[in-house]
Amino acid sequence: MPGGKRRRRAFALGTNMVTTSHPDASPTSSDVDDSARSVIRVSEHTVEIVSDSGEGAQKCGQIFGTVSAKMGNGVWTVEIIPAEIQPPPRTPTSASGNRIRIGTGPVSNWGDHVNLVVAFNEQVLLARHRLDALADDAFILIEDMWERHANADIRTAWHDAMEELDGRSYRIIRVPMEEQCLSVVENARRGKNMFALGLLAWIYGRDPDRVREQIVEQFKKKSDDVGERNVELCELGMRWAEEHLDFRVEVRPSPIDRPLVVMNGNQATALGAVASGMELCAMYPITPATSVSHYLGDIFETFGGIVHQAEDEIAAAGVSIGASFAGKVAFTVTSGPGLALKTESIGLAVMTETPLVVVDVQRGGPSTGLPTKVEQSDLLAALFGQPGDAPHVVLAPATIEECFHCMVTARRIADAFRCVVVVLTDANLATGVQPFPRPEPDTRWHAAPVDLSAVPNGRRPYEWDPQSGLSTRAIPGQPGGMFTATGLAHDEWSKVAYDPESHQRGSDMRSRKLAVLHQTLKRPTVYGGDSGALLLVGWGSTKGAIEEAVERARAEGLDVSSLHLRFLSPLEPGLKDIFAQFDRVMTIEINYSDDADAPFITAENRRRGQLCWLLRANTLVDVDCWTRVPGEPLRPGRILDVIRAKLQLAGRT
Amino acid sequence: MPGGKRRRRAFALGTNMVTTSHPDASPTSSDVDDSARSVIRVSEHTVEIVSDSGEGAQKCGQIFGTVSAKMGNGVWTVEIIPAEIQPPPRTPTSASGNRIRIGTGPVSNWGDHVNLVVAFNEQVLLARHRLDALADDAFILIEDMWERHANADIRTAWHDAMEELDGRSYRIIRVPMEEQCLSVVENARRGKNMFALGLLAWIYGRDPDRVREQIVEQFKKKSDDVGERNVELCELGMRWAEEHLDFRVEVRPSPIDRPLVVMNGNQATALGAVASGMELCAMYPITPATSVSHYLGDIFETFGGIVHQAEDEIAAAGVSIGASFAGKVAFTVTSGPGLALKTESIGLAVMTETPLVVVDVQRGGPSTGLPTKVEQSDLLAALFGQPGDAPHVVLAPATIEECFHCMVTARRIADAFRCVVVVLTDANLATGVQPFPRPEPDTRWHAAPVDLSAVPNGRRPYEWDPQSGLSTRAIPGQPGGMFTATGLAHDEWSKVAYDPESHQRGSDMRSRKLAVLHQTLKRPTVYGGDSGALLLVGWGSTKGAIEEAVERARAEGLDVSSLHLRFLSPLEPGLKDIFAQFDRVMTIEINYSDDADAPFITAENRRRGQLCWLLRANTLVDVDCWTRVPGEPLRPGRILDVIRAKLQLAGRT
Amino acid sequence: MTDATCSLLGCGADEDRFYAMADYAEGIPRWCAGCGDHAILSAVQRLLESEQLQPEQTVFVSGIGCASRFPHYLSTYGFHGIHGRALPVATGISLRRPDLHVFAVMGDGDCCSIGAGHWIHAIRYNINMVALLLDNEIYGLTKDQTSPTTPQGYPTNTQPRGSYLPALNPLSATLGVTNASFVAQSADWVPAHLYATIREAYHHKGFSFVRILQRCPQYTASLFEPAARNPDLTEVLVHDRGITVPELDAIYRNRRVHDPTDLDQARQLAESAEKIRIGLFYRNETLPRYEELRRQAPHGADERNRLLGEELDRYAV
Amino acid sequence: MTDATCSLLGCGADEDRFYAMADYAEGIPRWCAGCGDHAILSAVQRLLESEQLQPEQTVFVSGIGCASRFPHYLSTYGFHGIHGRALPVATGISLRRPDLHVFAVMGDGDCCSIGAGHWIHAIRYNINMVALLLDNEIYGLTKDQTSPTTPQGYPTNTQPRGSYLPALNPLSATLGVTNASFVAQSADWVPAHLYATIREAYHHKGFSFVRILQRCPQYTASLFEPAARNPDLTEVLVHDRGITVPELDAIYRNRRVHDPTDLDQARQLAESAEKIRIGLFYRNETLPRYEELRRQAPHGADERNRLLGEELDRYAV
Ligand SMILES: Cc1ncc(C[n+]2csc(CCOP(=O)(O)OP(=O)(O)O)c2C)c(N)n1
Ligand SMILES: Cc1ncc(C[n+]2csc(CCOP(=O)(O)OP(=O)(O)O)c2C)c(N)n1
Ligand code: SF4
Ligand code: SF4
Ligand SMILES: [Mg+2]
Ligand SMILES: [Mg+2]
Repeated sequence: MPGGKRRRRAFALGTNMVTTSHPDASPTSSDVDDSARSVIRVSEHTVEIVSDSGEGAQKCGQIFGTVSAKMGNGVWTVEIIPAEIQPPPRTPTSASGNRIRIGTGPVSNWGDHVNLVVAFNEQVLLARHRLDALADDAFILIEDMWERHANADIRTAWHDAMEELDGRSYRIIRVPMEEQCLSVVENARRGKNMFALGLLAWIYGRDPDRVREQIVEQFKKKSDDVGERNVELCELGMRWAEEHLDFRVEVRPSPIDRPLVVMNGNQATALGAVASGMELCAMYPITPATSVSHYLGDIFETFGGIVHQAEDEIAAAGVSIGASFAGKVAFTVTSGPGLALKTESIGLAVMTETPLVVVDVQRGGPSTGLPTKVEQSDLLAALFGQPGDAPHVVLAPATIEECFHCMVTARRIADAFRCVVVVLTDANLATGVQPFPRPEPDTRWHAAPVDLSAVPNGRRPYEWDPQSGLSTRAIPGQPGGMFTATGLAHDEWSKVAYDPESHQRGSDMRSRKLAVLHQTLKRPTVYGGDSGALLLVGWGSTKGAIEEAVERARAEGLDVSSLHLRFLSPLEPGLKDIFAQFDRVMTIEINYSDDADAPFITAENRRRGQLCWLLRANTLVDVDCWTRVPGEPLRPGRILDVIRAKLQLAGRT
Repeated sequence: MPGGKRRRRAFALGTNMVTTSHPDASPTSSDVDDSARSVIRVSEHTVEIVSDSGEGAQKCGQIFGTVSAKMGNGVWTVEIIPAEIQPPPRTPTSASGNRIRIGTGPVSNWGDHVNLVVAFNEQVLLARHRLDALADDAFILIEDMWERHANADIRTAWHDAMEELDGRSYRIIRVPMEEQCLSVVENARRGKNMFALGLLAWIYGRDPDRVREQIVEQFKKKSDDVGERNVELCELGMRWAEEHLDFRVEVRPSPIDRPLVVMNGNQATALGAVASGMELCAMYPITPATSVSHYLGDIFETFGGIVHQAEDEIAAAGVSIGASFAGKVAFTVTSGPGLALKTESIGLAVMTETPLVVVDVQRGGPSTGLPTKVEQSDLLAALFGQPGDAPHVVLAPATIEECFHCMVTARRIADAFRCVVVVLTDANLATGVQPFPRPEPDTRWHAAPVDLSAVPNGRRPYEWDPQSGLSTRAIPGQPGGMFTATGLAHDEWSKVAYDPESHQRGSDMRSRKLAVLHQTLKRPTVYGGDSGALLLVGWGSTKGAIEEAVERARAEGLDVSSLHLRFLSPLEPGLKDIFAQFDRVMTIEINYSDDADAPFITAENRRRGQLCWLLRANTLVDVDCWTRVPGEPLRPGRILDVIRAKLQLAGRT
Repeated sequence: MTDATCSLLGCGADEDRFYAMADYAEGIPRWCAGCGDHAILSAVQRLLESEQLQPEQTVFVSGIGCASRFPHYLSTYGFHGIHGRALPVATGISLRRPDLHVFAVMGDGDCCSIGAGHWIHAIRYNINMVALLLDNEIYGLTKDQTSPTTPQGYPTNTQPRGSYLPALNPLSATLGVTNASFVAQSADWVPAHLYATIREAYHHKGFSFVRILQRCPQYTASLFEPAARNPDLTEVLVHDRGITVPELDAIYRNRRVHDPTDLDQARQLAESAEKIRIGLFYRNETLPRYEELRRQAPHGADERNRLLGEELDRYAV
Repeated sequence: MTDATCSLLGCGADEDRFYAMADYAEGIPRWCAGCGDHAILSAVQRLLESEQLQPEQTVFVSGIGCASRFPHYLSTYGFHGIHGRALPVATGISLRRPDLHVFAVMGDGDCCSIGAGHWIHAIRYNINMVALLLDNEIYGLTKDQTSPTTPQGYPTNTQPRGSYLPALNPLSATLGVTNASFVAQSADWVPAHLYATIREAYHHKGFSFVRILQRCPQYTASLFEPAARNPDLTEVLVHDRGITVPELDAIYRNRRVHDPTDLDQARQLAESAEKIRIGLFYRNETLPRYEELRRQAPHGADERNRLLGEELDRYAV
């Protein structure tokens, strides 16, 4: 969206804010009269709240995000998670919290830079500063107790930090959070987050009742007075802001014209599984997938389903295969290292044509890699990981809403095609929070109840339709359907058969199903124009960032469009034709590729992005790629730079 | 070689042989005088000996093959293995034995059809007939006791079989093996194989002393008289042949100009490992890889090495990684299902840059598939199986000789590039037997002895050369080198680091090494002409069959050449240029691809051969493929048909 | 579960049909002549017949190996999976279909080597199924490699100078796992005892682990032949609540009274002695069963959607 | 092995340097405040110091988990591998480098869940190494999921209505495995005993398995706090050939004499009782050690090539 520009305009209106260069000029404690108070009107704004891990900044961020969504703002929330189990406090590594980007229209990604940040100490603030998370003109509300701290080292640390920050034109406002909170609680560490929520609520004019409601909801599992105390702290924050801040930010909400829900991708995936009628989730804990099973662990039994925590990922796969074999399609959820361990089992499900859904919430790799961070580098493993020819379906939702619906799609395909469906989400979708239209559960989404009536006389266990390779499976309990499924080469009777014909036939039939599915897929639609100088192609969680970049680029008059793929196996139809309408095609991915101009790298030996490889092999179009592995979502602005560079290179702007 | 044609000529010389149509005319038991005896002179001939499993046909075939090699014939031996553990006797499923193709020149593959077969019963013969293994004019020497068997069912089975065979113009000769053998042993079942050896020895004029020698060598582990009795049986066979057969076959040997050795691919792989100086092989039994470890189990300790049979493939990978980390490069050997289980460990070795060699003796897949049969369908899994970006090297020997040498290459690359090397052989190489020049072991092939001297001051555990990504590893015991290897993202100090720069840097450095290796590779040479109408591209064990087909096609005046790849990652240089010299390029592979004209299959959704897919992505050339999964090696004649069809299609012949 | 109940009512099933032993047989077993697996197959078929288990209500799950070919020779449902993973697959089946009769058939490599982790945990889960360990103390299908139960010193293809380690004792290992509820041992060459043992296992509610000493004439002929020939080399554990096979008393004269509720004694008896011990080592019917703890009430689609609607409303904006 | 011998001679190594405890420390441990892992790390560092192990001759191997971060906080060599696979990696190291001091550090999920198969077999191999199970009875790093050792009924994120099964007893399981040679238990909150236990484990030639009860204030604070606060809830196994910590006698008054050579009694004592038992349950120095059985004589390159030549000649044409 053109927000990028408009935001800049908006800030032009901002009154001269004090910066560290004139500390004495900081807002006095006396009231600021409304007239002097500037209101910054913008179509979107990005907020961060960061603290040492354990100080509860995330709760504050979640509540702020939810309230904003409920008021009708577009919202995208991203967690800021420390990599370490327990990083030492007051160090950059301990930065923990949330980024919340709100807008008048829908918000589809975390954006470029933060416009306003609330920090509980200067070290976590530094962490964000060093990661270039903050806009040059960002507002910074920071706890200033450290400046006056008894410990001299801390005081020096504070001053060093302030100097480091001084390079930028941040607008720094000192807030005596500790001091304030102590008026309500003895241990301010437990209260600052709600005080901070108050600050934000006032600055962004969040409806106080909704805020209160949400706080109570958040702490309903705790005792009531916990809730009340937190409300009190929040109101304290509002009051302080009212008395001391001379600016507010207005991001006009839009009227909510239809029922929305707001949740993160793992919650959506879990609810999608419920909606699909699947009844068993076998898993082994692994970040960032585990929260799917935490949530299901809470609610699945209410729906007659169970979460089985297996002894390892291989067992989880085996249990879901067994459950599917004997009843409704089951699923297993994991991340990279777990997917690796399921490799052999996926091959077994393919060979026995046992329906199975495998959800891989991708994280940084290879190996244990970056467990909490986003990456899209399991694509080729998901597609080609299994020894032997193991044709199966691979889907990738692009939004949190799609996380919900693709579980239904996956279950249906697994049933209809008697096949394995791998669903690739990632850490960005998993923890990102976004409102989307409330799904209307439909019983047609459910697996049909298992039919245990007798199998028609003489029907073979793999009675492949010679054209489509499709067949109907018999389920234990069905009289006349008895057979022994086997991972060995077999004939239609599921009898072990090693002769050339049988193996060729079985291989044909298992592969044919993908071609049939392919025939049912719709040609994907291009975002932007149907032809032009440059087409970006993406998949998975990068959709929002790519499309925002395209929109901003087009606003700059750049002739760029984008295409986003959900089906990776089989690939969606018409790609070659679509590509043909563009002078250049390149994928944008969060995975590794060699930079074309790096030492020793040639066009011949360059290792390209994973989707890029796939598209080149499939279309023979010279698809280029821009990919990075920053362990964070892509920033639309960065993609915009890539577009500019690519088109300049092409001598077009 | 032009043998195809010449062979036909040869048979033209053959005297009218009796066929089942005039049983009465079968050779009398009276001596056949030499003048009446025809000698068939051919440049190559293919022999099969088949029996019920357990009747020892394989021993017979092995001895025949070895003796032929020692006499200077080109030889290729393939095992005929029943799929079942213990198939019922006298059934087609129990066919067990050897195919031995011998030639005046080198023999590089198992050929098309069998010219002469010795069968212990008519059922195993039928099995071969039904698999279209026998040439129309094949000589068939068959045990005829069944014709006169007490059991009526067996007699009927015999006659039905003879009728089924009657359709072809086989030259069937009845041999009273049982009857003959009983004159030497009580249990003829234990003796027929040596009697049959005698038949073959006489027909092909094998040097009797060498035959005797080889028999003794074969049974040297047993008691002496076992050896003697077997020699006796063999001589009995020779005598019977001399008295009853009115033809001999002469495949002139060539003088042996340099020392040769004759062995199968798994033996070559094992000896190659020894030659490379590796000292630990950790494995878990799996067909067809296990015999590598059986052989090493016998000899490795003599070389200071050990074979460790782990509790599973994951442990086998872990043990070899541990051994490599603490000393010389170690290796693990497996097949498809085991490779699947090593997926995660390979990612760990890549991430920690622990040198590791993984040998995958490919078999039919997916899943447990066809354990004893050849296939080339682990290529993509070997290349892309690991979640996350896990750059590593993939090699595929094309001959039994290369099985030996590529182990040395693999070990050297693993050491020099501090990386993982996957070696892809297959069941055809594993069990095929062929003579090749005796390697001259060279101490430079060995890993340098582990150097435990102190690490230069301040050298980092991953002191990546910024250009090449290469670094020197420290080994436990080296003072000053202490570090903790980790599968998590890390910096040069091997400290866990999740920041964008560190992860991007590490990913770059690990990937860069492949580009550097690529720069050291030679452009592959084309077999045939440097340009033309059609280029076949292959990899692995199909080299012999492809090149024979090309040779025969060129002899027919067809403008076809072939290219064979050993390096699959990184790919060998110059491919795009080479392909540009040909009108059409197609891969020939033993793995699955959709037939272009099958129902529902379109150019867009067609799933292609694995190398084909790789080459398309890499070169953007419209590489086609012809692939099959028959569970047996490709026949040069079949490839020849493909060439003809492809070129006709191209309207060129 | 709807389906479960439904099939328990046996919809479509032919309730009053009588099944003869032959009705449970399928194809020609492809094991070597004299392989103990043949006898074990017969004992199992005898059980199916005597209990009149409906073939469609019965599932045999296996891994990979000679032993694991078992399901192919039965007319029931079967799942011949991958090496070492029979128990997870069987667990998945039992979890969703407690109405089915589930048997897991494994070789010693399958269960005790590559499958060891699943084995330990299946014992813990104590899900109602019969787990048969067909222990020939060798890797048969892959042709003669050392297995965890191969006796120390016994030469194999991978350890030609004799297997290095003392054999793992599957009974002791099982008895060491918390929640173990049924542990027995029998031998393929004592069909009456084998049948009685499998029957006892079938009637036990929980994870019934039966180690069956199995002859492999192909690779380990020497290991069990003496015992198979001479009953005096075997000791039978007897108890009025144990496995009783009166007809054997005459032949197997070494008998030891053992109370299968005594875990400590069970562990002591499980330790290898000079005699092979067969019988019921341990049984405890009071232990928690995972599939029971996880049993779910049936839910109609509409009911579910209503509940799902409520859940979604918790996220309503 | 050449290298081994060479490094035994300590080529390049600084023999007479004295290492202080601080010399073994590396970085700032990133465990929660009050996490038992801190105390375990100190006990280990104390061992390294008291035994003056050369950092370059010492390797700590781990899997993935809070516990598995261990090697990062030591100045020795380390291998922080993948979840559940610490033991195979440690096995590979010990097999080729018996000269090194090898420690494997695992969490309860690492060792008893995903790593269970390797655990059982490592016990069998009885390779000379110290295996430390840091048992907080929960999955810590992944934030509060049930582990095999989580007490029945204890609520976690994956089993919020209480963990379903009785906890697996790692001591009983270990004692059930043939060739187990050293089994002990200690607790992070009894540093003197912990140190003495690890020292005993280090001096045992073979696979020394030590289960360390480890506090996880983050997720299982309630489980060990009572015992940590009140010594009367603990029973110390004592024996003149066991683990002796005289200074504890005053505080820990529940003491039971147990002969660590008595396997049956060890198994009985291992069974959970109302009191937590710490001490040496079992030790047997006479059992075969795999790395000893597989030890190889050094071979020069030329010697090898000569032998290889001979081998090749067997195939000569
Ligand atoms: C993942 C995997 N690893 C290895 C194999 C090869 N394999 C097949 S059966 C088997 C072991 C057979 O021994 P056991 O389990 O004792 O069964 P038995 O044949 O003796 O009855 C092995 C190692 C395989 N099929 N899959
Ligand atoms: C193959 C694989 N599966 C799962 C995970 C996720 N994971 C990391 S640590 C862990 C378990 C942690 O529990 P524990 O082993 O008891 O160690 P603790 O953190 O409690 O010390 C899991 C499941 C992983 N990293 N790799
Ligand atoms: S190899 Fe052994 S176990 Fe396998 S079928 Fe033959 S006798 Fe039975
Ligand atoms: S989560 Fe528990 S185990 Fe992990 S560091 Fe914190 S206290 Fe220790
Ligand atoms: Mg076995
Ligand atoms: Mg733990």
